[in-house]
Amino acid sequence: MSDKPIYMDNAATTRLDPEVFAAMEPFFNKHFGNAASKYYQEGRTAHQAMESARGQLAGLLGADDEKEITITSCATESNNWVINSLLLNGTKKHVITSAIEHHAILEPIEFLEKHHGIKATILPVDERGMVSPQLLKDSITDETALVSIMHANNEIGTVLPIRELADIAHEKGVLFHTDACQTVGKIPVKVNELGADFLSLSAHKFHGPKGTGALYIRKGTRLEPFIRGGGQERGRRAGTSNIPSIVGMGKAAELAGKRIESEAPRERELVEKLWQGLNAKMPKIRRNGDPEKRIPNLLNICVAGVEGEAVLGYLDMYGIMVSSGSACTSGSLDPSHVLLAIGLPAEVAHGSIRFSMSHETEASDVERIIEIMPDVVERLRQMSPTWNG
Amino acid sequence: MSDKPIYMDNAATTRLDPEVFAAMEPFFNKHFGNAASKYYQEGRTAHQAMESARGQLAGLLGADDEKEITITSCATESNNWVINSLLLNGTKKHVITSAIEHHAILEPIEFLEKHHGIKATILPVDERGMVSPQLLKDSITDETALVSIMHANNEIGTVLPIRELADIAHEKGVLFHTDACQTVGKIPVKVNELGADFLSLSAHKFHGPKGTGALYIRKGTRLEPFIRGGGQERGRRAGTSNIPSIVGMGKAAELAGKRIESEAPRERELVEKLWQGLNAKMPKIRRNGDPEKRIPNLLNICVAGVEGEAVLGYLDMYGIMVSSGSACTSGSLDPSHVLLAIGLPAEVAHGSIRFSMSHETEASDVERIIEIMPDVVERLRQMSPTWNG
Amino acid sequence: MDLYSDIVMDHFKNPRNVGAVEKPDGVGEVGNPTCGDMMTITIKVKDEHLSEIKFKTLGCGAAIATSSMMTELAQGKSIEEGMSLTRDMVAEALGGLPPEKMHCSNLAADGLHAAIKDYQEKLGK
Amino acid sequence: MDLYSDIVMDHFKNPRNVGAVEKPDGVGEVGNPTCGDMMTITIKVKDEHLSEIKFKTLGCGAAIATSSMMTELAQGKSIEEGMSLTRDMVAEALGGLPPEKMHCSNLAADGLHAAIKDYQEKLGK
Ligand SMILES: Cc1ncc(COP(=O)(O)O)c(C=O)c1O
Ligand SMILES: Cc1ncc(COP(=O)(O)O)c(C=O)c1O
Ligand code: FES
Ligand code: FES
Repeated sequence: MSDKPIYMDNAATTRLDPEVFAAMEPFFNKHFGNAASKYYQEGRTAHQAMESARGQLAGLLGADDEKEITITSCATESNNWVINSLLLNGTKKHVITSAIEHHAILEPIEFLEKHHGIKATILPVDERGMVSPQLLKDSITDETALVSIMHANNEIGTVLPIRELADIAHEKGVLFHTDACQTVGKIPVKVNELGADFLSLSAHKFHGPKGTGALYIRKGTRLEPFIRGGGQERGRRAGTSNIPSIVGMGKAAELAGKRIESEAPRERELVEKLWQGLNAKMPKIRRNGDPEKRIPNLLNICVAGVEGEAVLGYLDMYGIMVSSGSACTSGSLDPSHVLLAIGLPAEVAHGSIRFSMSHETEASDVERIIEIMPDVVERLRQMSPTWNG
Repeated sequence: MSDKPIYMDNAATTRLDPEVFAAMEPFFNKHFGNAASKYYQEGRTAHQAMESARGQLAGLLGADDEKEITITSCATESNNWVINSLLLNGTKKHVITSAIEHHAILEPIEFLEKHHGIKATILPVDERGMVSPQLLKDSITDETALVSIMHANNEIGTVLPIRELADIAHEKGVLFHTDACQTVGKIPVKVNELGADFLSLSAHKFHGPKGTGALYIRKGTRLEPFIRGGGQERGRRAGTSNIPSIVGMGKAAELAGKRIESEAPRERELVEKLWQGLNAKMPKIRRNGDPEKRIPNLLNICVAGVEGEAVLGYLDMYGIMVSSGSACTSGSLDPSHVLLAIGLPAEVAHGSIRFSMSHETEASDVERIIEIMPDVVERLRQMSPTWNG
Repeated sequence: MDLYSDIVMDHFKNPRNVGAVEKPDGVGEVGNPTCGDMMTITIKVKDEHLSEIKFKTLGCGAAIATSSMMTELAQGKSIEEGMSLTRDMVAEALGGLPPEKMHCSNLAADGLHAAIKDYQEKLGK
Repeated sequence: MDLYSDIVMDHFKNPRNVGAVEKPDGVGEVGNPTCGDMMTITIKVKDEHLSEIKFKTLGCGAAIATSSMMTELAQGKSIEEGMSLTRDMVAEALGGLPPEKMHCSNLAADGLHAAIKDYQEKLGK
């Protein structure tokens, strides 16, 4: 066993970039002022730092105006905000989303369905995780307030055709939201090319700090605040501004923007290498998600005859950190709703393993996994009553 | 002009304690794992750090069980959560609060009143900022879902009789919430002595990080989640856990707990010294809030013949940072709702200045303000058409 | 970054023409202490020109700076020129004001106009 | 902090008695691959005692460790003792299990009981 840990769970969270940390540091106990306290210098220093971070983020997203960026505590909040505000406060009571959304979309919708008379259409996806544009079109009614479809799925990495879907919504005068947690910083995410009215993101997915995210709100679009009680964020999101984290999110956005062009093809190649290597050495594995339309840094496979959590546990002994859509990792009985939605039988889905990379991932990490993973799987398969190897 | 800045706006936000920062640091880019990823070591390390921070906070509050602490992004979120969950989801549609609450209580209530058929009773306060227990008793109806009264007011520092008020609510079977942002870490705040069912706090008010807070939820009390979509916080608040900040909040709670006993009397004395010093040198000033039942670190005065923002601007030139309840600092026309609620005429309220101290405040800071403030006020009074000095 | 421009800060810190002229030919009182801002402008007029202008202002930094700048702009001008002085001219001379302060920046020009009208009414009778 | 106790980890990493006994006297199959956990227990019985027990398990770390521990606990015991082996006994021998894993910790005892019943049924006919 070597000592160097291999972190391949960047779709869950990423390491705070040391440059980002350096940018944040002065705002912890040197410039700690409240950005709303504009009548003394320290408050203005904080305010300015926040606004220039907002500019960095607006830049990454190609937003027309920095005012389109509202800072939140995370993408989960951003998602809840859009869902709740549009469906609880408006007159239209129908929402359309997809079967592979993050729980931060599905759960608020379920709750509103159950307790507040909202109607929801959950669009199915095909075996690659794609939503049918025609089905979206057919599902929109006069009652539809919002369509919310994620940009890329966090488990299988499929990138959905947001532009096409947003255009369909807009043709019928319906607002469109996209959860872009898994694409921001990984592939170019330009709000005007995507055409979404709202876009959610979380800083810790692209080497920024945890507990900070944003909601892009297209100019001219009304959205009732979700968290009220202060003038922060131009009255859109109350609460004392988290300056160090906001500064960090801005810096992370800037760094991600600079890296994307060289990183995306590099990680795509590493993912390919990992898949080829594993597939050559392990029988009966399959790859999930769209082979082409996908984020560059993610590989999701199903391994027959084993259960995901056991694989994670064995890999952990080697310092290899990955994730699984197995039910055993969530303490429930059903495996990941995403894997079921793309049509995998539960017994197959239980054997899923997700590898997700970042700019820190090295070719040697991939090689090491190719070396270790087949042994681990072989040991578990030898214990398995469903494997006759 | 001396160079050392004097920060006397600790009721707005506080400096992150260097010890707190030191506790947080390893979790930024060394132990950056997702606390939900319990199947590898780094995830468990994060989880454990979070739980021990929760324990530190539960300790400060004297909570029976750490599970009573749910971490949020700030007190504003905690407040919005309680208000929204209890009033939007339940069958009872009446809420009682006070006229001097933070906007993070008043605004969500106003919104629900306007758009969701909620009824609100806003209890007046007397000239010291006290709520009448009898009036609370008389205001509770069969429809009342919640009473929310702050522990101490953030502008005038008055500490309200939460125990008595909570008992009244409970006698009638009504839930009780208190916003304890200004007391936690400054005076002993023990949830079982206060008797509240819910209590909001924000870490940055006691030298913890910004963007992290908590809601205490008494065991056995049901509260629908506000932000949904993940199993974090035992299903009560979704979103990837902000480990560095949570660790910081825990450490800040621990440090505050150790300091309270010696700090409260020290700051109380400094506040007294400041008041005596200013009062001796400046005619026509008054002190606001309850003279006895108040947090130890806050002095709010009204200075006749001047407007608060102008005072702030002059003090800023000397590196002295304070705040004001003047309308000019908020860009609105009406001065602080709190100062109006305690019966100050608007023209008096416009001249309010708030000094708020911390363990970092030194006697020399107070002396310097006593030296500078009268000159500043005198200069402004000389310009003022309402001052005949 | 500053909330106010350097010129505003200069006029706020060192306001020009504070006080009241002796035996004023015109007095303008505008604003309202309830709103937190109040201004008294006193003028001396010689040959239909503003020979002396002083102000007293209760209000924020912007209110004080606009008062001060207004007295400088109007100094020596004819009363017609004085009447056509606008808040935008004052704001511009100050290098701009934050949007939320446009409200109180009205006061200075209003105060001057009121003082001139007062002078004219006194003449009229 | 570990998710699992040291004993669980030891049995997970180095499970005892993996496989299938030859010519088993009883076979217990429990669980369901759809639920992610499945177990096959095979036993040899000599003089109404469990002389050999082996397991094959598809499932999480807890499922594997409970299977392994169960085979050790039951080894050499009488079939009555085997029938009275509970999941709590297995969990206790493992130094405890996380609450969300109590579900799969059922399997091992159930599997043993099923294998013993299978043996008894075969005898019975
Ligand atoms: C697609 C997607 N949406 C939302 C989230 C929630 O992000 P956060 O936990 O930072 O709120 C995540 C990550 O967990 C995600 O991958
Ligand atoms: C009494 C009170 N409640 C709520 C808040 C809101 O805290 P935060 O801005 O951290 O959400 C504050 C401080 O701003 C406060 O003083
Ligand atoms: S005097 Fe109130 S905003 Fe200027
Ligand atoms: S086998 Fe699924 S929880 Fe153990």
